[in-house]
Amino acid sequence: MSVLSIAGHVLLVSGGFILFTSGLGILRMPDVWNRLHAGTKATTLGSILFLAGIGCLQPVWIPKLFLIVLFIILTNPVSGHALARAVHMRPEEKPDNLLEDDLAETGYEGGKEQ
Amino acid sequence: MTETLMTAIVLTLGGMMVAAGIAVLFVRDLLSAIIITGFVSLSASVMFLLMDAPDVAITEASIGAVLATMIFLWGRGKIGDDG
Amino acid sequence: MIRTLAGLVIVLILGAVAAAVIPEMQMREELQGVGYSYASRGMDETGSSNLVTAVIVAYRGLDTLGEVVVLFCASTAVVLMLTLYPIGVKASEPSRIVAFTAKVLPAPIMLFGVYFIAHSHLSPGGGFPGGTVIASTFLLVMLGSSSVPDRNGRLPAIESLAGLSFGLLGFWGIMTAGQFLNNAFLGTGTPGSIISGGLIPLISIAIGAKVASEFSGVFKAFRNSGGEA
Amino acid sequence: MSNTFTSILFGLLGGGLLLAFIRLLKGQHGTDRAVALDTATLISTNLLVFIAFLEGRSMLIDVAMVYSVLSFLGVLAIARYLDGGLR
Amino acid sequence: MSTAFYWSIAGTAAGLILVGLWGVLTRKHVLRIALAFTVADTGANLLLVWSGYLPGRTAPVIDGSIPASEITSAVVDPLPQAMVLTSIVIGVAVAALFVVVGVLASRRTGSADVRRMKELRW
Repeated sequence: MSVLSIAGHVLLVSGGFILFTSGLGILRMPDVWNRLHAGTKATTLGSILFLAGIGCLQPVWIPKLFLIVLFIILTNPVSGHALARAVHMRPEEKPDNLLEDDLAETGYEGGKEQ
Repeated sequence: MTETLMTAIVLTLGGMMVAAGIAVLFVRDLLSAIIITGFVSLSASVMFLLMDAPDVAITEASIGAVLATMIFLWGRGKIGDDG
Repeated sequence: MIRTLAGLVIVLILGAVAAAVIPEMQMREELQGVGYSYASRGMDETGSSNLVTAVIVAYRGLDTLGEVVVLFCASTAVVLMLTLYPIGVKASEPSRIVAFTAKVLPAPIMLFGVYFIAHSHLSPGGGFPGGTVIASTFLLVMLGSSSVPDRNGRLPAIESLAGLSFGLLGFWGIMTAGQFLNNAFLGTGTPGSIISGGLIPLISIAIGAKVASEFSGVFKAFRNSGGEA
Repeated sequence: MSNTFTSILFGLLGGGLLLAFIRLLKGQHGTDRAVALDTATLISTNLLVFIAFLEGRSMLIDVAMVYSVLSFLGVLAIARYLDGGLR
Repeated sequence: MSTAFYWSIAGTAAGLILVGLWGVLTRKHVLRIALAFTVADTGANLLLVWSGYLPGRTAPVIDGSIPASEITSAVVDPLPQAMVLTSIVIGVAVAALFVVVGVLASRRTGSADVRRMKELRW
């Protein structure tokens, strides 16, 4: 086994493990804000590691894999941001120990849900 | 060996799809039903790729994920949950 | 409740019928009939590496033309009804990050769509998926702005031109080779290179433009119907 | 690529997908389900790439490319709807 | 070995069709019926693609990995895939028409309950 192959296997297993952890976090975390952490950050890291592992095992595919990674890096934080903003629309989800709420102070209010 | 794995993946996906199909009918909120329908379309796309139909998988992903979801969201915004 | 149970009984009866019928469809080992002839002759006759595109555009091109007409009727009905009976609620402003994304990302995504259309004879993809990908970029633009009605545009012109060019390309086949949508008269080229497949790339472009403009028209009608009230 | 390794990876990805799906069924509100859908689409993007890798044909990656882009659009549409920006 | 793989796909497709049909028969909200219709549509597409699937073969896109003399013994049936490709696009157009008609009808009757849309009966 070459160095590249070993690196690929390690990256694949770590990426798969992090993706599994994100699924576990989605299921087990207590409220929506915590689930957002698991659902957006962990999946981004896990996807990058997993696709890098595939790239180590199949070096010919690297351009397409790089495109996928680029799109995930560009798009996943945006969808996480939009989801967090949507969660902020629900006042009953506001945690008890909240010290500061900058978004509420800006006077932002989207449409209320019908 | 790979066949066994593929069978396991297909059984997992198929069970999830049928369970999601039943959940679409019985979930309270219409918005949740729309989201679950999007999940059915996306897993159908994985299933199409498993059946060696990449063209169909691309079409199902683009249409089921975006266009159908968007149309149903628009309709729910106009009607609401009542009735 | 009684409704649910009655429906369940009907569905269970149908399920029993399906369980009796579906195992009769034996698992095949070899291609047979039409599928065999498409697979064996498709690449030589049409010059397209992607056999699915060859079937859609060349062998079953007339059916695809009819299917595009059905799509045109459905989208026209949607747009017409929404124009006649506008129904609307106001929308909110997007956040700054979403607005910026809606400015930056449409161009690469549209490039994806163009890639799928232009490589329809080489790789998975084709006119229908490419067109929907392009239409979804308009959706992204719509998501990144508050809904302001916009009544003018050239979408109908693009739609009509695409449909017209589909028909004209078919009639070109009649004039030169005596067959509707015959695609071999342009020369099939070497399969696998970008200029190959005769008429297939051109017809894919027509289908892609038509699908993209139709779905964009539907989205635009959705957006415009939410302006007043 | 040994068989045990492949089955471990399939187990990790499929297990993550299954857990996210359980949250998709259980979630009390639409936002919970939207977050679960986001996670499920990203896990299945990786699953698509892995299936393409096992088949060994590079053109199957196109499916994963378009899937990653468009699932983002679907989740963004749902989030904007919950936000009130899409009426 | 591959028979389990093969028949489980058929079971999934049939299950989706039956579940969607059940929803169309029993639900009352217009959009819920449209959603059930979409689920049944997905199941029908799966069943069609499954009918052209041959186990152990590869996708019908020919590149360097398939020798040109062995095409007919290496690829799955391309015809059902082509049919399903157009069927999906038609399906979403029909769903859009369904939703718009439902929205307009519910505006007229003042509720989204299909039992009250008497104008659409014949």
